[in-house]
Amino acid sequence: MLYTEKVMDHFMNPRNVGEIENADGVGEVGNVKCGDIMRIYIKVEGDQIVDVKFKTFGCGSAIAASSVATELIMGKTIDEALALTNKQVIDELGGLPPVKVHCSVLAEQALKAAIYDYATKNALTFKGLEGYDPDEDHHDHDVVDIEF
Amino acid sequence: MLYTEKVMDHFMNPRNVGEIENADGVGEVGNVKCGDIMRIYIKVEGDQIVDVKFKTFGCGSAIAASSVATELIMGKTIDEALALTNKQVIDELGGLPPVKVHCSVLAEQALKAAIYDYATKNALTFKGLEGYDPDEDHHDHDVVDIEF
Amino acid sequence: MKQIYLDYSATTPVKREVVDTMLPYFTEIYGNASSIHGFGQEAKSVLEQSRKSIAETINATPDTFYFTGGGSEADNWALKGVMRANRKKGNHLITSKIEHHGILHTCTALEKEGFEVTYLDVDAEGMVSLEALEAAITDQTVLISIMFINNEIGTMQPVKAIGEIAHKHGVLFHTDAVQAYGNVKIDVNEMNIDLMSVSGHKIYGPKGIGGLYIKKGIRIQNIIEGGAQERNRRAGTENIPGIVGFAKAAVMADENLEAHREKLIYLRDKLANGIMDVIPYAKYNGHPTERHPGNVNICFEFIEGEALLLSLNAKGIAGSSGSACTSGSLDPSHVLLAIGLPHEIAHGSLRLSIGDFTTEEDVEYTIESLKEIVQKLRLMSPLYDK
Amino acid sequence: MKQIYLDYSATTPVKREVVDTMLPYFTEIYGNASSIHGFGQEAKSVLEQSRKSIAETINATPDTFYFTGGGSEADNWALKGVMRANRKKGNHLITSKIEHHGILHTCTALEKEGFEVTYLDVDAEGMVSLEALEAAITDQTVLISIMFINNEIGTMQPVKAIGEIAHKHGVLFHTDAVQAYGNVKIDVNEMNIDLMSVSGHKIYGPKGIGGLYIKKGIRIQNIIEGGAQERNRRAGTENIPGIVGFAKAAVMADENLEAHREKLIYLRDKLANGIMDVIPYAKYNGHPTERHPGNVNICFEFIEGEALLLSLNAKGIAGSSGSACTSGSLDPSHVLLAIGLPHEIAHGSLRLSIGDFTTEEDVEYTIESLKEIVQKLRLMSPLYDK
Ligand SMILES: Cc1ncc(COP(=O)(O)O)c(C=O)c1O
Ligand SMILES: Cc1ncc(COP(=O)(O)O)c(C=O)c1O
Ligand code: FES
Ligand code: FES
Repeated sequence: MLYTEKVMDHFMNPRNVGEIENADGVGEVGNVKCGDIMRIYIKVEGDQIVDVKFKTFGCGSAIAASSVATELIMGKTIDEALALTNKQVIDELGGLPPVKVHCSVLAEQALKAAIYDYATKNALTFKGLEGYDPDEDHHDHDVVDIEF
Repeated sequence: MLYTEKVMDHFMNPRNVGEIENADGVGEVGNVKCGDIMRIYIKVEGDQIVDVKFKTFGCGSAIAASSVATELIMGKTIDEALALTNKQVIDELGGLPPVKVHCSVLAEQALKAAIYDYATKNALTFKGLEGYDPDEDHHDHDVVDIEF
Repeated sequence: MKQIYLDYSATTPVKREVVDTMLPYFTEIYGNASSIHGFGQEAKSVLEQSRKSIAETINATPDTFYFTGGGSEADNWALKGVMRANRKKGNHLITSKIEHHGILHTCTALEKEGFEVTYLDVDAEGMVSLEALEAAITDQTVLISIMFINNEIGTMQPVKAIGEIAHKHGVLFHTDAVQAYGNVKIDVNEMNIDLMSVSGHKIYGPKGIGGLYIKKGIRIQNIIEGGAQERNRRAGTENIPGIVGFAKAAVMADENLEAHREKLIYLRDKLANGIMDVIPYAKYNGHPTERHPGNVNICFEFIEGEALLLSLNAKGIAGSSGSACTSGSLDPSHVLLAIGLPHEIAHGSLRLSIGDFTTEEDVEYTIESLKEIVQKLRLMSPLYDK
Repeated sequence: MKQIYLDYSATTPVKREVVDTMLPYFTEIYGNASSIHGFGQEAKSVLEQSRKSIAETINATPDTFYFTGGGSEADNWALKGVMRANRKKGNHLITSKIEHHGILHTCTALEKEGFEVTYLDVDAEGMVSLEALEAAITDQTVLISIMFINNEIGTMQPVKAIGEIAHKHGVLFHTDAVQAYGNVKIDVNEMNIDLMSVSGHKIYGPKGIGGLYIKKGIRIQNIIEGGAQERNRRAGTENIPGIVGFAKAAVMADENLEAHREKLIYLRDKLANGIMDVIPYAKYNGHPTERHPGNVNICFEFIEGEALLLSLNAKGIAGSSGSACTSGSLDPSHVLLAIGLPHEIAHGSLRLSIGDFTTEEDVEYTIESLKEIVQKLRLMSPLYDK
């Protein structure tokens, strides 16, 4: 198969799909022209992420990456969540084809964007957000070495 | 098959192979560089060809054409023999592949050369030899439209 | 789980009769068709018989049909061969924006060699404009290459009229008929076709074999040089089993053409109408009538094509998002963009292509499954707020 | 009548095990390897497994082996692809006078494109001189292409040493190994090979499939453009049954290489010695030891090759007069002329090539028949007066 069983499981039975009403932070990344948009909602209590949900317009691995990313940070502190890398998402999925690596990057970025939104609204600063610019285009299809 | 049954029969069981000692005429055409030499011997009594033999270094159809040509003129008058065309040889063989047409031309020319030899030795002239030049190169592989 | 194959435009299974015809040529009549001996001459004879059978299906003489290693090779050969051989005549080639990559990427290569290429627009239904075509012809134009039937949206071009325009201006006409051959009746003479590419594996024949029809008298360079095979025009030991299988498939397709078309059209319409009836925010692409008998191409708003395909596959249904050979690419289909769809809609495309083994139940099951899947994916989509 | 096939260098029968491996891919696992669905992914997985198997037999990594439609396409691709892509580096190519037409005619085409080609002489045994090769290298030289084993006379070149010279001068080295692969052990790394052509139908695999090894990092242009198959380098729907069959044949050949060689060498020597013992005025061509294990090439004086072949065929023996793909040509073999034979001798050549299904009785019967035939044809020949 194109994808690992883990990817297919998260794609077919995605965890944490949906929206959070009155979320504390919402982050959206991607580009409709490129065929991928990922939106992550977080609910924060204290420094803990007590709920997280996502909506994704994108390919199978984008949906699976969203699902895994939300699962990985559920219940974690903001600092822990900011430490999440796309590499972890890939590992958790049992690997992604090289051409799909950027889908995992989207997940990492959507989460960061949601936390940034929360931080901005609440005038908070986090070490993990240092140097983070929400308007930077993190979405470059060409960075991966396309191998197929 | 590449060749008709008739060709194969004359190739496998060629008629009139050999030499005639003290032949009245001998004609040789072809070119060892091209891989084909045909030599025809005739024995003449009056104006009749009473015996004819050939030796050929060449491909299957060259051998078959020699065989058929000698058979066609055996017992014929010189004038009849001079009327033999490569077309008749081909017809008698049930056809030849286009690339092999020149082998039948060789047979016609070898026979003419033998009669020319006979005519020269005996200071005779024949209508069918008018304009015949034994040194002309009748052997041009390129005239046939190679189709395969 | 039941497996439903709805990707006949990507490739077809080889029919049993075709495989059976091929088998003796692997192990018994295995000679090299260029050899003088019996093994070779038997191969040669079946080679020429196969050429004749195929030529007859397109109303051509056998000496105008050349075997290649597939449709892509035929496309490359037609364009590179004709343009390079006719440099003295001109350096301009006209094609369309919706051609298969076998044509488009060959055009790019030709541009690098210094040729000029005009890429014609198509309308919203995928049709080339005859007026635009005629207007694009210059005194440098050597060749027009317009595909017969598009592989993604199924639109069929007015080939005969295109050929007429080409000939009126002394220009050659090539058509990529890889999707058309076996699905519509083709008469190269009546349709003014000078060169035509076809491929075995789209008509229930083997992969790795195709052909190029080249009208007599056309100047064309070789792209594969070597031995004297194919009348000195395409080198390489002839793939006899492939050729025999291709010919068998071609003859079967030709003999059965009407029944095949009727069946496909019936199922296609049932599938397309079924989907459009039960799924909102969907767009049926291609021409309503002038189209491949088995092609259904639909865009579903708010969702992405790969996710759709994976979900279908999980239900045992094999579909495609467009052309098979660009999967792995992240860009939306050049064909869908050419018919004017915005990127985000083009990303949500699904091609279901019907073939000889498709059943009515397959179609019903697919409509039902698709409805569920689209619903589920839309609920996950940030773009969907109905 | 008994049929004895002694033309394994022209093509081989496909082994039963190979056909059996191919069969499911015609009718069951028939997907397009570029498709996302299960049918496609199964095909993709067996495609990559096949690539890996073949790559392993030549000690290469899978990502350096590309499938083509045969050996001729591989030869064309290697030479045209490398020369066109490296124009900035130079315009000079070195090859030999005894290459297969897949190389030689490609060289002619490249000369027309403006490239310069040096055709190296060979000695009486068909060997290229390493000194002459090195001397021919200029600062314009991009590529050396020297065949591994000659298809007519069987001579095997010192490939490793050739590669060494090439690399010493920063020149790329391609070898046409169509006759060598499966008959001698090849290690592309150890042998300094940068590109190598191989073909399925010479190693008991199917026709219409071959491959090109391209070392990593080599600049090469495509000759068949289109879809993204073969890592964007060779377009066209992958011929999965052909690829699977090729891989199976390659692995079988590799596993059995030593036994195969021993058997062939034994029978070859028996055949060659047997003929030379009983037929006078004959010349055994090629190198005495550095040669194809199954190749026997002999010229018989005073007679012509085609007549010989037809007579053999009438006795059920399938031989060849040299390369299969030039039959129909009236010129004597360029290889025999290159080793210095006069035309009339070169015309009388016979190639008998032994393979895995050849028996000792075949060899004995052939020697006997050949003796009779040569005698009969000589008695018909005006050149023979012994
Ligand atoms: C040395 C050599 N190179 C190339 C080829 C061409 O291979 P193919 O027939 O697979 O195109 C052959 C045989 O035909 C050959 O013997
Ligand atoms: C329209 C069209 N042209 C060309 C091709 C290429 O044919 P092949 O895969 O036989 O190279 C295809 C299919 O792959 C096609 O659909
Ligand atoms: S979301 Fe762009 S390919 Fe996965
Ligand atoms: S004698 Fe020249 S080919 Fe027949």
